[in-house]
Amino acid sequence: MPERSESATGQLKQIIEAALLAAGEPLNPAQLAALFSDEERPPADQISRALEELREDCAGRGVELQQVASGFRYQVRQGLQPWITRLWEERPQRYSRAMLETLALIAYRQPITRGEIESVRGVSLSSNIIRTLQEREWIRVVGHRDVPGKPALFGTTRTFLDYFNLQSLDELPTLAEIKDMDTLEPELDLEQATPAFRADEAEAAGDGAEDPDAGGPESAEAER
Amino acid sequence: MPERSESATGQLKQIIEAALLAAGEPLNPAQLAALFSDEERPPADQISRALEELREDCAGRGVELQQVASGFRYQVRQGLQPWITRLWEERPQRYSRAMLETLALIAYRQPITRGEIESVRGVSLSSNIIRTLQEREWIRVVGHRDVPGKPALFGTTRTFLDYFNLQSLDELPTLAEIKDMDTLEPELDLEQATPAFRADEAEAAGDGAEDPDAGGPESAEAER
Amino acid sequence: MPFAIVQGQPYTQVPEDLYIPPDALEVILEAFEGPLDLLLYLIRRQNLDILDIPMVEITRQYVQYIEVLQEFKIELAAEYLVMAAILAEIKSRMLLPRPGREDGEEEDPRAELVRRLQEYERFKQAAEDLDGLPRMGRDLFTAGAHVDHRTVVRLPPEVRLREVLLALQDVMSRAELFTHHHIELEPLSVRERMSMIMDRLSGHSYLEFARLFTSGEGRRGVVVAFLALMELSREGLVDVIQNEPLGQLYVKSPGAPDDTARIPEHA
Repeated sequence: MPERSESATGQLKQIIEAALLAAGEPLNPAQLAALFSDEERPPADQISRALEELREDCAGRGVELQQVASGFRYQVRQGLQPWITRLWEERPQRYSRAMLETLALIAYRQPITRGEIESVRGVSLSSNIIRTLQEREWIRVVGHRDVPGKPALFGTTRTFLDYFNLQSLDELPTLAEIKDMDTLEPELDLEQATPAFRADEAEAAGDGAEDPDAGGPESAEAER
Repeated sequence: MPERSESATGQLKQIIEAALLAAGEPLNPAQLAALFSDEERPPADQISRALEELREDCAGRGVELQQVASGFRYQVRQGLQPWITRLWEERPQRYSRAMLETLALIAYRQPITRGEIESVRGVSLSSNIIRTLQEREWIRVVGHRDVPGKPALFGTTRTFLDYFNLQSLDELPTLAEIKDMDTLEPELDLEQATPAFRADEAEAAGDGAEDPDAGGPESAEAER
Repeated sequence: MPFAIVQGQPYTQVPEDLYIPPDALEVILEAFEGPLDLLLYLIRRQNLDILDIPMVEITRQYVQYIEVLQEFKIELAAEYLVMAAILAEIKSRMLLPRPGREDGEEEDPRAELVRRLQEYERFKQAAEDLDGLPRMGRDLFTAGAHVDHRTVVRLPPEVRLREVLLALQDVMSRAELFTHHHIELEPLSVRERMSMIMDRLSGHSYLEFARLFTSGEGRRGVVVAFLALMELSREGLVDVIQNEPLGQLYVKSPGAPDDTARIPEHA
């Protein structure tokens, strides 16, 4: 590669790295391109390449370049949480099961009304939960169902995906399958019936094991 | 240096780098030491050495490790300011009616004096408007009328044509066409009133909350 | 001393199969996200198959649980009582001989309940999976760097041509300028050229008439330039001067000193 082009790429990388660290929120390639004046704006593939190189440059460092729904961001390398959480006195927030189940229903079943959430969960839904989720900008009203009362239909936001480190809803854990009563072998054991499901859980639990605050569900299970 | 000590330093550097980038404020060596439990806490000179190495690692990168009064912080490299400040560019809502009318009169009636603009509009013209249009390089003084006071004559510029994507003023509609333009207006209103359009817009607005570039033209539209 | 009387039976201890410490009843109730959750718990705890629920046993346990809670005057959501009724109904249908359908298929009375339980269970699992995902503030921390002299750059607003034209339409109709026919007839390029000529003239006291025309522009350009000069002259913005018959024509600003007479020959 000729010297000059390399140094141009070098500056491009510097600008992108600085912008991502200065912005305080994920930036997408279009936002990165907008940092340059019309004359000096690099083509999209150069920006992608710079991002890829920056990602590789993070090897062995304390941060990593992560792509989430609304763009790219630098974040602390996973695994360093035990030290980094000591920066703050506050313990990370835990979410109630009601909130998580509601969020899960909205994420997997969107667009969905409050009534539909209640019917799956079998209990009425407190307005607090919907309000809290809206205030966090994790969910939003995406329309109204055309039935009497015109109930609001909820969907998740990009902020929700960003918060959970996801690029798209496709990356959510797979929803367990519904088994048909008729097709079930009578002797089929419960644990065998849901092997994929169990494996997922084991993985999730593995991540959580390092974190004293993770594993809400497990400990809740133990309490009972 | 023995292998183990090197990798220990590697992790120490990772933790310190992550902490400095996550903290959002400068951290001093004592605060960095407090990230470690008593058993694993590195001696002060190891922390200093890690900081020094991290400072050197910044060569050629978009950020630098800087020592300030209250500790160490990563900051955006000075020379990158021109690009980084574009992250916080703001667009004010829109120009006033007076501004647009003045611009239109200068475009269609150039060369024209301020007095002539005032006499057509029936109100006096603030100097601000002329200055803003001049600063934007859309209008310029092309001469002076030979009457007492020698008032400046204004005309439009090439920048004006470029901004509106015009080769020449001839591409602007004639006054007769403009007179008939109100027949186009209902269409415009119709478009805004269409529910489907609204829903899309609402979605866009939802996304737009995260995107500083979105919503500029739409909000201008909505004000009308 | 019994702590509860259920169906006339004194209870000195909580039924063993519930595993509930007596002082924690209310807390435990809160641990359940509703009757489906409680049912799932009863089924799972006994390692029963969700697809083949022993209705008699499950209904007995569920009702027992509800009764204990009620004996303690613990406020129960109506959903719990509705579920008890549903269970009782399914149980009775299971006990009765089912009328065979024409195709020989029999709908299991438990089918709907099983479907609801499974549906709830998958989202209960999804909620746990969601909770297990790395998330901001717990597992993830964004990295940020300090920016010196962080300033907000104010950009001029975007303007669309349509806005300008609508503004013109407004001001024109206010001024009733549409009634002036000469405005409509005047091509805009003439106004544009008028500005250009004025601009060229500024800084000069005069220009040769011919130099304001560029042959490269073609016939149309010449016409535009000529019309622009005529309009400028009519509006008194320029003077067109000829020092001698058939001599050179000059264009000058009206205010400029009339020094054309001194240098026409070698211009």
